[in-house]
Amino acid sequence: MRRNARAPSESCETWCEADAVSERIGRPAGLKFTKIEKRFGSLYALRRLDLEIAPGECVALTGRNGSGKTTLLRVASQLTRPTRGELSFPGLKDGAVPAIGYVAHAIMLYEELTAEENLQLFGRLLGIAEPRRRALELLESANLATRATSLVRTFSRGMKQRLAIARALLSDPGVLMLDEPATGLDTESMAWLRNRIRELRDQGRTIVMSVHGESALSQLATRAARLDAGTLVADTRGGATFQSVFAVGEA
Amino acid sequence: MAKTGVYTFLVCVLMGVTAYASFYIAPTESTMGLVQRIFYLHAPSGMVSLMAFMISCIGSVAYILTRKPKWDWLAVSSAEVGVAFCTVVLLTGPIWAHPAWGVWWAWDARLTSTLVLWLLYVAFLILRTMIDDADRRALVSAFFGVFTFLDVPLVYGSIWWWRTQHPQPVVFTSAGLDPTMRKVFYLSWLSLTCLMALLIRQRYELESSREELRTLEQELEAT
Amino acid sequence: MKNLDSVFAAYLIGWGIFFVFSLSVARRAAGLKEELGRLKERLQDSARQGK
Amino acid sequence: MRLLANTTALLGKELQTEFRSRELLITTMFFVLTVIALFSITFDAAVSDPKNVGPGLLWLAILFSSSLMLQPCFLKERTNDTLSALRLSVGDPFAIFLAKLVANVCLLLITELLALPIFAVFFNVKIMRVFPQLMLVFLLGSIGIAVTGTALSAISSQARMRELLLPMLLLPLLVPILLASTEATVALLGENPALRLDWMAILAAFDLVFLTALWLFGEYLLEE
Repeated sequence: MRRNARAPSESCETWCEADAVSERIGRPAGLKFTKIEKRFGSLYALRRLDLEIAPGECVALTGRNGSGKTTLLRVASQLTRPTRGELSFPGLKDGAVPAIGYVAHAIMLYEELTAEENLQLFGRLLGIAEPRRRALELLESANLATRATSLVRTFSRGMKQRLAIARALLSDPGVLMLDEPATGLDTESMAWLRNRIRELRDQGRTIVMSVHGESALSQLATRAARLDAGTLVADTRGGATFQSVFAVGEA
Repeated sequence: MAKTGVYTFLVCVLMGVTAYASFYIAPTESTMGLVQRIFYLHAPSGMVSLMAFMISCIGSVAYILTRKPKWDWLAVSSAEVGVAFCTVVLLTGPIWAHPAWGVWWAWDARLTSTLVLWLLYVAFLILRTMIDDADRRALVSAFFGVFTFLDVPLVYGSIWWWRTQHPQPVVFTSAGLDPTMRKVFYLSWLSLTCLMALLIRQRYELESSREELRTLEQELEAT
Repeated sequence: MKNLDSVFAAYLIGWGIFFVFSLSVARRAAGLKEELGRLKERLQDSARQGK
Repeated sequence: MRLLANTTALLGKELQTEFRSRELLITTMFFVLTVIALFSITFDAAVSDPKNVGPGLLWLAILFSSSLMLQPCFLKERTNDTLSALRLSVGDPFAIFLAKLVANVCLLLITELLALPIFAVFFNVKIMRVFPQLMLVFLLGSIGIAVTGTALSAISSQARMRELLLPMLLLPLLVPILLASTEATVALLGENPALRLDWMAILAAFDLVFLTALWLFGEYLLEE
């Protein structure tokens, strides 16, 4: 079942010809955390984290609550500024920032707007070409087309999560950060999520998703890593096996 | 520690000399008489509080740009000292106004502006107690510190212009100071400025030892 | 000389505020120094046991 | 250019969400009405000279109601963490402030448009002949309130006691606006109405200073 990491040179079907969104580049990019530290007052969310993710890799991140998973994903998507250390994107000319899609615990959508209005708003903010068409296309792929004009407030947890993922894909990002995307999903949405992530991974996008131990999602990953108290403690690239990374993860 | 000791001694001597000058060297003012001597504490305190608030604004801007905690300590220390000087102005004002003009509070331009200033910076200090995370508190109060300091000239300007629109008989600072009075005034200003520097330094030391304590606690946690 | 008392009152209150401010800061600083001392000792103890 | 596009898109969203629920507007209008009515009763407007006391009370009512109306401005962005979604999508974070600022000015102007006739009736003051100049004074005053209020709403949404914090921070800051706009309104409602350019200059200076401060330092408020 384990897929080896796709060779970067392999041809890329969908995202290749997608036009670069303003200065952000849609192509997948690698990420490099060098001695990243994030301090909230006296609490260290991240403590001297060194991690490198190659383009196209699909990394499953596990660890107890409060081990720094969410902070790592927020630092990667440039929402949070590290107190020390530096985040860089090898492979891109320095300073260029790739388009990054981020899905958090919170749905990051306006409940008093309809699904279509939400996607069109964020599409226009991102400056993508024909936000209306792109919004419909993404609603289609999230099988929410029938509920396009109803308020997000009326949506179920699964539908909101699917819409949140659609929002993250608006700028056709080469890098995706998913924070425990499976929480609170019914089986039907869970199946959809697994296929969608497999499809995105096969398109060669770089994906980092935090998961709670061995689960349906973690089998999609080409690499697994575990965080504890803000530092990397196990990494399959560092020789650990998938089982060892996840086994202790639940301690 | 010796340096602070010597500096504290020097400030005390300077304050003593100023007090002596205010009471004995400066001539008694013709119209108001003895009570005018409060002027030598009241007026310079107002100016020194403005200086303290300017230092606080510099600290805030520096923190926003460099994110080093020491600038935040400077901002909060000088703001607190500024509020202390403002309180002195607001308390000595009525004590002077009552015997001289029979009113406890005179809506004189400078006194009113100092009152608004006091409200602004007490709000600044209260805001700091309302945010728990140290870095968030520092950044947010730095922004408010800049906002407040930008408001100060507008407050002084609008109240001064408002006061000239509705002139009022009671005049606080007797403009016509004779030379010796002016000298004593500058001496008092100098001594209060040195006192401000001393108090800011002392408050700053408190902040840095608080940080030291926090890092030590973390080390203990880590081992 | 009648309002000499108000001049004294003004200076008393004025200097009083400065003194109270400095005193409260000094008191808090002393508390911290003492706490710091205790923590340093505990750190040395745990370091000694660690060796 | 992208700033303008982002601001218009966000402004559309702000006004759409506001006029879809209309709660904020209705409660603010009702609050202004209550404050003006109570001021009229306490100050017995008919007896004392309404021309001088009235405008001060009207502007105080507007300051109180705006300090309460501006509370949810950034607070509602924290539900569902839509603020992070905005920060990820906009080019320049100032667009978020600018859109909210313009939306707040619109809400304030609508509230003032309702409050003015009521004020004119309660304090029997003629406003129709100076209405355009009056609107100019109210526009400049509202911009000043909205600029500082929007920035402080971003602050108070991150603090405890935020219901009390925003008015406490905002009202002393708005002293120049209160003085200048009251004096300008008094001059307009007097016997020979005159548009006081000196007070208008202070209002304009206030708006400019704080708009620039928001433009330069605003984005640091949204950081995590």
